[in-house]
Amino acid sequence: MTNVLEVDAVDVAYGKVQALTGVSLTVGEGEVVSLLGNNGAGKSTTVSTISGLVRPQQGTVTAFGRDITRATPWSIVEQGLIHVPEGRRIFSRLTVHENLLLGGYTIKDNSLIESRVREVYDLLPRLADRRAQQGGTLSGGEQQMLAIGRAMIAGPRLIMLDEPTMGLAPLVVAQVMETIAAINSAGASVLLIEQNARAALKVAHRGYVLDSGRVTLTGTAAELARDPQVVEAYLGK
Amino acid sequence: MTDPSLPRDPAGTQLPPEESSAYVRAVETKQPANVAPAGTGLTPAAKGHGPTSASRVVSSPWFAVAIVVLAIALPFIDSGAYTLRIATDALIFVMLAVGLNVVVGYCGLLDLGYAAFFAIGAYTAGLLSTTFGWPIIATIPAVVVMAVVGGLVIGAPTLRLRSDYLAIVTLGFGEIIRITANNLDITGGPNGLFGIPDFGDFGYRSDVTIYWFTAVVVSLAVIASSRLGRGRLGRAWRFVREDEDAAEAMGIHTYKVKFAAYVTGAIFGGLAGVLFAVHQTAISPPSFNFLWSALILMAVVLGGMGSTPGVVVGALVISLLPELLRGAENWRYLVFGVLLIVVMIFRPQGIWPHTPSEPASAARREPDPQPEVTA
Amino acid sequence: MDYVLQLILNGLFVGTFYALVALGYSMVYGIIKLLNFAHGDIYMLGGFVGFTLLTVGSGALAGGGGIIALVVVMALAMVATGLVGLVLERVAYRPLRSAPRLSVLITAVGASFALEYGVAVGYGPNPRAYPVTVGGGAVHLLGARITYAQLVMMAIAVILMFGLDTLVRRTRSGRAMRAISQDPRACLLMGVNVDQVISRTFFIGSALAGAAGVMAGAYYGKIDFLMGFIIGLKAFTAAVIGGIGNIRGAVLGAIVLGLLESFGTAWLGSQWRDVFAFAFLILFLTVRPTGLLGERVTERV
Amino acid sequence: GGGLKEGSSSNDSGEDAKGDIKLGMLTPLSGSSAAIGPYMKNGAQLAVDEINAAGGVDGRKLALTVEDEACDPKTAAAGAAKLVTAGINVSVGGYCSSATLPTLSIFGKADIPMLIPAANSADLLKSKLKNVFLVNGTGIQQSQAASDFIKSKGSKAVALLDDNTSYSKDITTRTADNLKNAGVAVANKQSVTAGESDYSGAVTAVMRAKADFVYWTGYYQEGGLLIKQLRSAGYKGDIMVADGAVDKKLVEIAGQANAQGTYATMTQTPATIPGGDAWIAKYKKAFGSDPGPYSPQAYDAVRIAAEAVKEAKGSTKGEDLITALEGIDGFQIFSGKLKFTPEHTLSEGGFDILVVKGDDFALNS
Amino acid sequence: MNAVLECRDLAVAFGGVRAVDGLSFDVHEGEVLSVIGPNGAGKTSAFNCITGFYKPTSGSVSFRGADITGGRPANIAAAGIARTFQNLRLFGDLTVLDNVRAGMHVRLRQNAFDAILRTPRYRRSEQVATDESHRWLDFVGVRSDRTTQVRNLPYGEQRRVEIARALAREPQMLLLDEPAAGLNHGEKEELLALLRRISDLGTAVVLIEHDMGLVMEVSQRIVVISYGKAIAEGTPAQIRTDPAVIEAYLGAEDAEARSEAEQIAAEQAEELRAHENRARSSAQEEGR
Ligand SMILES: Nc1ncnc2c1ncn2[C@@H]1O[C@H](COP(=O)(O)OP(=O)(O)OP(=O)(O)O)[C@@H](O)[C@H]1O
Ligand SMILES: Nc1ncnc2c1ncn2[C@@H]1O[C@H](COP(=O)(O)OP(=O)(O)OP(=O)(O)O)[C@@H](O)[C@H]1O
Ligand SMILES: [Mg+2]
Ligand SMILES: [Mg+2]
Repeated sequence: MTNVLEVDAVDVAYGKVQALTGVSLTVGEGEVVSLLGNNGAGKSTTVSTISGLVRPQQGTVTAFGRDITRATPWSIVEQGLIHVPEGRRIFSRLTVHENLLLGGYTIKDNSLIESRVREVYDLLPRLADRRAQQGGTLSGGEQQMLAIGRAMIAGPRLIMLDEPTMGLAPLVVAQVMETIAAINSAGASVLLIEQNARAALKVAHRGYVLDSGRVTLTGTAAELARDPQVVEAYLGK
Repeated sequence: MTDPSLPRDPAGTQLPPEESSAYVRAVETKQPANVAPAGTGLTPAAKGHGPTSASRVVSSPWFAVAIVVLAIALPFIDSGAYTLRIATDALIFVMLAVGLNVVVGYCGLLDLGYAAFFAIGAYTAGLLSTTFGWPIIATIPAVVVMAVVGGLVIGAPTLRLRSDYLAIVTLGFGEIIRITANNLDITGGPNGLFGIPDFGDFGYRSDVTIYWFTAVVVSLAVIASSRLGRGRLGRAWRFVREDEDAAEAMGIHTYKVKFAAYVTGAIFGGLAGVLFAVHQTAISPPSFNFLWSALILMAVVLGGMGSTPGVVVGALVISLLPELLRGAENWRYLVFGVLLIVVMIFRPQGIWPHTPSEPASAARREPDPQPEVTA
Repeated sequence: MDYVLQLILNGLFVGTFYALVALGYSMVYGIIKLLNFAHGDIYMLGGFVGFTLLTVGSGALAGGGGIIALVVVMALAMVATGLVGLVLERVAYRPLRSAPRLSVLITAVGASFALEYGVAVGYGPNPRAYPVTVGGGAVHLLGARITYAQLVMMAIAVILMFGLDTLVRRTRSGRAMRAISQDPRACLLMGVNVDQVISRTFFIGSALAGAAGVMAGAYYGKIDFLMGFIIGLKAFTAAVIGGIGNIRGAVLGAIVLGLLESFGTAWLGSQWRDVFAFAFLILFLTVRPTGLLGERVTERV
Repeated sequence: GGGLKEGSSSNDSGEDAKGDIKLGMLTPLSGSSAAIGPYMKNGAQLAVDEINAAGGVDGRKLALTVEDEACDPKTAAAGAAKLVTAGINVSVGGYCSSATLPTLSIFGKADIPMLIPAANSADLLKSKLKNVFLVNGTGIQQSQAASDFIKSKGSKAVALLDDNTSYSKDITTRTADNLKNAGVAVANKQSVTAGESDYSGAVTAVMRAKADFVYWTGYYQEGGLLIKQLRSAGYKGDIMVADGAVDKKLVEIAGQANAQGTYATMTQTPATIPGGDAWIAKYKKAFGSDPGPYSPQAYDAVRIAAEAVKEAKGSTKGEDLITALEGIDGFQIFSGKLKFTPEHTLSEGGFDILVVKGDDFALNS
Repeated sequence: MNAVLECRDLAVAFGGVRAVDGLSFDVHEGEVLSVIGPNGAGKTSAFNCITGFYKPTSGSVSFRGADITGGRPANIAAAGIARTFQNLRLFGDLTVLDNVRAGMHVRLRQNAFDAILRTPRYRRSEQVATDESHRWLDFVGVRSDRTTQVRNLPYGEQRRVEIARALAREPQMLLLDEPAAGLNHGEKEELLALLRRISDLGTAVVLIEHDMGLVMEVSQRIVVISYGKAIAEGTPAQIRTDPAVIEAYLGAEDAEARSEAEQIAAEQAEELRAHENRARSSAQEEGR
């Protein structure tokens, strides 16, 4: 299996705050990889570093065989590496439909965008109901669906989701997890950050545990689910 | 690795890691939906707050004493007519800037017509003293009343507006006041009022007396505005600036609080107007045009919004710089403009920005291991 | 009746000029929430660039029709002012993206001073008479009078408005512009080159102002280094009346302001005109706090 | 600087009785009226150079210091204080009336006589300060000349337009009063905003009032536009402008065709008096450009100052100079023979009527 | 039991969307009441109606017997209702302490002149504000530096600060909108303990939450909202087995989704039982 993403010994600091120290991880082609960790462990920072929003002091990031450590965020998106950020970041005064269209900003072919938008509406019918409503007026859960849907328009080869189930009703959590599985089986690799470790390890093939900016544990989902530390901290016996 | 052209934060610590787009930095800390005009700063996680914060120094009684002593001593150092004149002008400008700072810096209301209150103060004092023969001191209560009335009239219907709409409304108000003064006979039309008396004969040269009086009043105003920024009301202003909804949820009547800021600013502006009228002896509408409002606002922003020492410095710069460039004729404003850009690029938060901090007394005294709270 | 019609026509025409400047103002505001006080001075600069080109090129153009010369010059002036806008954004605004919003206001005012007095130093403080002016015949409409030049200019403004409106509402770029105004960081994650889109917006806005500057020179026949100041304020006002950040609103607001001024002059006299317009504006905003076409969103809590 | 006590002015003119005679001038060098400053400055400098070349006054040279007033009261007051501190003996500046007003008390307290070459609002005299002299014709005289001419033209409906500055509004207000007394109807009187380009509102109002005579009392920038817009709206009647608008640029801006036949009220200038051409040539040689508005008045102010020092037997004390100025009688200046009225205005402020011929103004015969 | 808050037939609509549509429920004195329901059911909107951020189009809200329908948020807050927001709404630029002082605003006795003149009253009142802020921060368990800007704190700590700020108001009723979102398992446990402590103060707590484990554990009663209406109300035990709730909240249309949902519900129920056991045993320990 080839790796679509390789993060190698990355250090990131915000001013004096050292957020990441020597973080390395890989995502293989077609894999779902989960990233676990406490609040402030550096999960979001890791993903932001990959997507080019944050520059590392040390280390390299390679995607699809190319070094993207210094690449601009938009060129990274163009390569099919999509980051669904924490907190949804919906464009609150664009309509649901426009939000989706913007997800396809890097795609020049309008008919392709349209067909993907249709697919998203099929998958998430609640969005179709609200297509003309402004993004900012959606409920928290609806916004989360929109954020995921928006990322799907770009046709991601690797999608990185930062806490996609935050604030979702149990049913929808299950739905989102299914959606992730669906995206994955359609061929995209997934890097998933989740507080809901139980749900995450259910869809993931492998996982990493971050603690205070360092990778402290890694293994297959099954291994992690059995690890006493993980059980204690993230699964709750 | 760090780009030297990147703005640095005032504490001298580094910014977050270099990012590929200037905008990334900008956005991190901004909430697009609720654009407070005061905005927010750099990603401030890296900001260090030492216990010796500037605003604490300035609010200490010793600092105040030092200011007053220094101010009063000036005529003994240089009593030239020119020195005293520009010093008095600068002090009046300081008063305007700290007044506007309450509105813009503390409360986050963008006011582009602040000169209106300056005009109201100057004209009220001028009119009562020339046409009706009141002693200048006696006009002060009337000025305060008029400034408050002005604040009420314009503030009442408009303080609910969001920032840029408020900006244009205040701009309009400023223009209305100026044009009205220009068109009415009682205000002397375009020539305005002249022959405004000074504070009286104290045996000193009148410009020295005026200077001293101004120095004392302005020092008091600076201290008052700085202290106002710290108490219950001052905090409420900052809450409103940061997040109106959250402030409301805390039981803060945001409309009243904004009003308080606006009216406080109006009173400061009005009193500055009295000083100006006395100092100039003649007042006319061009002194209260939009450019003035813009310059006062610039003093506040250049110095550092919400920071009293910063605003004082900003006012001194904005007031004295064009005067120092006087010889440059048409180059004067060209140089001034370029300098403004340069200063802001190097100090985007202002020359002496406000750093949120707590007085030493606020540090926790003894940690309660077992909290006991009575509701 | 003819009198009222004349007032309306006057208002419409003045509004057209405000609109041309307000369009760029509103666009720039719309994307980075910047009150670009230097925008009026870009308009002024357009006037001077056109003046220089017409003066320098007068020999070459002498034979040709004034109108064609004017169109060529206008296009060149648009490019020139567009570039100045780009540079301005790069030098004075971009370094302050992360600063408080009002900090940029300072550099905008600084840029405004620099442009005004840069021109004053370069061209001298005296006003200049434009080498080519448009005159031409007039149409009489129910007793009111409007010149062809005025009609042409109004048509240009309307076309530009529709063009820009379509650009902003319907195109990929336009969507990106609106999205940037709400959340630039999220735009990066959509693959939007944010800086480039902002630069493009400045270019377009400044080029429009430049075109308006040349038109003003050619129509009124006089330019001076402070000519951008008042119209800058008026454009700002117009943009706000219309609902700031909104393209159609900018034009509508400009026309409303033009009409207000026209009728204010007629009813109260020139000296009370601005008082009338501003008083109306204040009252209007108190009943409609987001302008004519401004979006009224219930902010979610 | 001097002492802090009252009376200890920093201008102890007695001290340097042997040094240069210092003249100070406030004039706009920046801001919206920046175009005027150089004209005034050069006019004054020309006189200074001439007098110095001829040996100065009693062997003492004249020295001119110019400060920017920016047509802004605060800047003007600071400039005045700076001149006072520099120890000037006579002030020969003052352009905008509203900016000149706050300087009166500053020069007054320092005991410095003011020969004001441009600002001419009657308000300058209201405080009856004895150090204030107006070297320019006043609004009273100009409006008199204007209303006489309008009446002589047999006008039925007059429109008076000003730019809402004190200078300009003063003239329209007085002219309106005069016309009323003379039984001529004022059909329209309004103030427009300077600095704009479109005056169609004002033009429409003039047309609606069916005026047959328009008198503009502002400056040439707006004057040119107004004439152009009046003509293109089909206005056929007479147009007249006041002295602030007398400049070749007015014709240029309005377009020659539109401007032909436009009248102007103007004090005597080099252009209108016999032999004035030589002066204009001299000016041109010195500064490489034509003299402009208030160049002659500034030139005269300096000459009057020198004359006063001579009359005061070399004293540069304020009161001596004032006495000397009040005593001058028959000294030739551009506007005629100098003799100050008890109010300190020109007694012979003869206003001529000019008319646009070709690309410039010429005396109306 | 007395009702502190009574909502009757509340409704609010935006354009065509009826966010809240005839919602009625009571909150009893001192209880912990959870409000659950699908995303977009109108839970947050209901909070907004109660706290004055939305004006209900019809219906009424009364608090301790007084009608507060359509009142201004500030007045409602002053009457004794405090809330947190679904997306954190802290004053990010201000210090942690200042944020908590905001909650005390209505209780501080000082005016502008006291501040200018630094009167003894001002000093006293500021000292009280500081001391109490510390106490509330201790109460919710904020361990970070309290003199830095609140935005520097980790997310979990910020959540706590927001609760401290609301508590500093000393409200009779506290509305919490998804306080557990984004917290991990360990942190949820701490939140649970905090909620118990708040309840012990005698404050009525209304909780919007999607985390069933937490909800079942902490609530005395639960109200289920769907499409803007209350569709069920009862004790956790009643709600857990209510078919209408399973239908609306846990889903029923799709067999697969249903089984998944049931699985999650079952897991959570199991979790709950474990919690109950633990709670019981710890209670017994304390009892001894
Ligand atoms: N913009 C920033 N400026 C300064 N420090 C930051 C910034 N963003 C994050 N940090 C710090 O970096 C560390 C890692 O943060 P990060 O957001 O990556 O954590 P996380 O694992 O995603 O946490 P959470 O579960 O809360 O989302 C934390 O200590 C945080 O306080
Ligand atoms: N200001 C508004 N404008 C338009 N629609 C709104 C507004 N506020 C809420 N809505 C709509 O009302 C419905 C209820 O929203 P609300 O936020 O109350 O849901 P919720 O129950 O809190 O959901 P979640 O659990 O996802 O937070 C949603 O469909 C939402 O789109
Ligand atoms: Mg995170
Ligand atoms: Mg909600």
